[in-house]
This record gives sequence, C-alpha cells and structure tokens, in this order.
Amino acid sequence: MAIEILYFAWVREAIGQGSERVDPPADVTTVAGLVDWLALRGGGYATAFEHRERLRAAVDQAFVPLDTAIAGAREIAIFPPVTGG
Amino acid sequence: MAIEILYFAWVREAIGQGSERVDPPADVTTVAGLVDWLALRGGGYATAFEHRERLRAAVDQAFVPLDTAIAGAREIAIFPPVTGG
Amino acid sequence: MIRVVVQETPIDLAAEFALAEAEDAGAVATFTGLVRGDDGVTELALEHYPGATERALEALCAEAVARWTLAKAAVVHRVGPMVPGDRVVFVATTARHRGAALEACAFLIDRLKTGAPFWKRERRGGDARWVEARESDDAAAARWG
Amino acid sequence: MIRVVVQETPIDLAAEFALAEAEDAGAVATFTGLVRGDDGVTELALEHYPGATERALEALCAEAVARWTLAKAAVVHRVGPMVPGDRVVFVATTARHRGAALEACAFLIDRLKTGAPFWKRERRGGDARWVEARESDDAAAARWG
Repeated sequence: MAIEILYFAWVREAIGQGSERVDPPADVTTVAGLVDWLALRGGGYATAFEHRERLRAAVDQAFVPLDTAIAGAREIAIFPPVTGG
Repeated sequence: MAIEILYFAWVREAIGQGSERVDPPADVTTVAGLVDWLALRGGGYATAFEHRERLRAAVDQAFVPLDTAIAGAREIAIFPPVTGG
Repeated sequence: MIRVVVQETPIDLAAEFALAEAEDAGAVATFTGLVRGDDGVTELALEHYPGATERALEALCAEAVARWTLAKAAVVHRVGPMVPGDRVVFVATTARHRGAALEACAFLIDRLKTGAPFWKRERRGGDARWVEARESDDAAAARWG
Repeated sequence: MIRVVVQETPIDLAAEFALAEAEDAGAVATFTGLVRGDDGVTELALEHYPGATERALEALCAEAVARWTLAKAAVVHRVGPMVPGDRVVFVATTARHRGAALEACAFLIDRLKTGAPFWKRERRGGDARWVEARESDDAAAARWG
C-alpha cells in the first residue's frame, strides 16, 4: 500500500524533503504507527519525530489525531502545531 | 440670564429653527423647567415638547438628565434620542 | 493616537487604512457602516451637533485607547445626505494583539450609536421620517459597563 | 458568499474592501494582521499545506456564514517571505447588522490561528526559528465552542 507522505515546517527541514512515497508493512495501521516506523530510519527522521506530543497530522487533508487508522489513505501529512494568521 | 438654545432633528423641525437666544424667568432652574416654559408658547413648541420622555438634553455640550440645573449654562441643546452610527 | 473626523464628504477608506496601518502595531480591526438600500430607503440624511459630536467621539476613543491599550482609535463619521451604498461610519482600532483591536472596535461602534449626537432621517421616495432610537442599541452599548 | 485566497503576492486592501462592500449588507467588519517589527524580526516566512489550507479556510467561512447569517465571509492569507509592515492576513465579514459582522470576524481570526495549516518562521538578522504554537491561541479558538 503506497502512500504519499508530506512534511511541513521543522519536520520537513529535519527530514530534508517535503514529500515522499512510502510503502509501510501491514502491521503499520495508524498515523502513530507510521511515525514509529519512519523514525526507525534514524537521522533526520529520528530528530523530526523525537517529541511525538509536538506532532500533528492530516489524512487526506483532514486534521486527525495520531491514533487515526491509515487504511485506504492516499495522502498523509505530518507537521508541527499550526501557527498561522 | 440669556442662554443660547439649540434644537436638533424633529425638535428643530417642529420649532422651525435650529437655535435662538432666550432669557427665562428666575423660577426656571432646570432643563425640564426650561422645556415647560418654552412649551407655553404653543404652536411648534407645544408639538416638539409634547412627549417629554422622548426628549434628551445637553448643557454646555455635555449630555445631562432633564432635571439638571441650568444656573450658569451658556448653551443648552434639546433633541430626540440619538440614532447615529 | 486618536483620530476623530465628522465630514460631509465621502469616507476615503484607502486613506483611513493607510493611517491605521502606519502605527506598526500588528493588529488592525475596522468596522464600516453602509447605507442599506434593501428596505426601500432612497436617501439617508444625518444631522449632528457640531462641536459636541467631536467631543463625544474623542471621549469614546480616549476610553477605548486606555481600556485596551490601543496604538490608535479612529472614528470617521459622515453627515448630510447619503444614498444606499455610501459609507456612514468607519471605525478603526490598532493594537499589538488582535483581541484588543477587535473588542475595542466593537465597543466604539456600540457606544457611538447611543453616546454621540447624531440623528438619522430616512427618505423612501417622497416620504421622509426620523429614525427612532432602538432598544437593541441601548442594550449593545450597556454591555460595555 | 465565501472568498478564500492564499497568495504569495501582497494583499490588496482596496480590492478586498470593494468586494466586501459590494454585498449591500450594511455592516462590514475586517481584521488585518501585519508583520510586526517591534521585536527585532527582520523577516517572517509563512509555509502552508496547499489544498488543505484552502479547504480548512473554506470550511471556517462556511461555518461563520451559517452561524451569523453573513452575506459574505472572506479570508485572504499571504504565504512566503514577508517583512515588517506587510499584511499577513485579511478577514472581512459582511452582514445586515454590526453585531453579526463583528463577532464572525473575531471568530474567523481566532479559529484560523489554530485550525488552518500555516507555519511561521521568524528571522532576526542571521537567526531563523519556527514560531511555537501559543496556548492563548488555543484558548481564543476554544471560546467559540
């Protein structure tokens, strides 16, 4: 199941790219699970995902909690709390 | 004691002029007393001052209740409730 | 800074906005009241009490500046005859933070409805009548204590 | 009517105001957020989530229009690099009565601070850092229920 992942702000900077396509194993079923799996890559991923409480996510452009299931998702975004306006 | 009196909106229209100088007798001591005294003239004055609860006043450009004393006043304005903005 | 203008000429929003933004304050809130044409009104005329009006508006602005620590409060009010679509009143407040600017803007427009000597006369075709004061305006002004 | 724009170019207030006033609705409230230069910031850069940002802002505007029976809700948000004095965001609400326009304007700016995917990075000379989310913004957004 290939998914488009987007990164924004300091998450993007730490990882070094704004998007990538990934194909997580079947036991990765939630956004939090996806973050855990990506963090195993170490380097910028480990840095970006070090403090889970500072991460927010969207699945197919809708804001969701990190324990949201990712089955069927086409696009998942991971980013810091928003600071707009 | 000559005082400048100003009228606004429908008070002005009923009386037929926007201002006049008057010299009320000594027993006219409040704005309400001044209104009573002017209403005695009849005609437009009686019409303008028929419903006292619909009148508002200012003494020397400060909004005041109608029972305010007029001793020393230079300018008294009588008008309907304001409807600005 | 306080800016109070009562004028017979149209309100120039671009000029007013430029003045409001010149304060380097971060947050600018504005309110603009327009003559509505949706209830048959063909002309709105505003009468005021020259001198007393400006004093009342300046006192309201000073109160707002002190209460919300504004960088600026501006009230520009038009008087005389107007037609639907014309701007009747423009209020601008400038502050470091948005909450102060927005609250002060609401305060000023609520209070000037009941606390400044303006009177409106509406014309619908050949029929002209003075607008009655509204209890809802008194209630809106009263909520600011 | 809803107008949502996310743009890299400066926000044209005159054009936005003309659109807001075109509704013949009586009351126009606006909020403009400017880049402040008073705390040493030399550049503010805004990143956003294209597509999701517009959807979030449109949903907020639709909620405001329904809740306050607005004639119009507009949010114009700038992204990319900006300098002090530049307009970051412009919100306009148009309604028949002033209370609705003012409340809806405050609602939109409070909610877009926490509910739309924008991220700010401030530069002070050679030092750049991402702005942290503020609890006061969450509190302001939460008061709208």
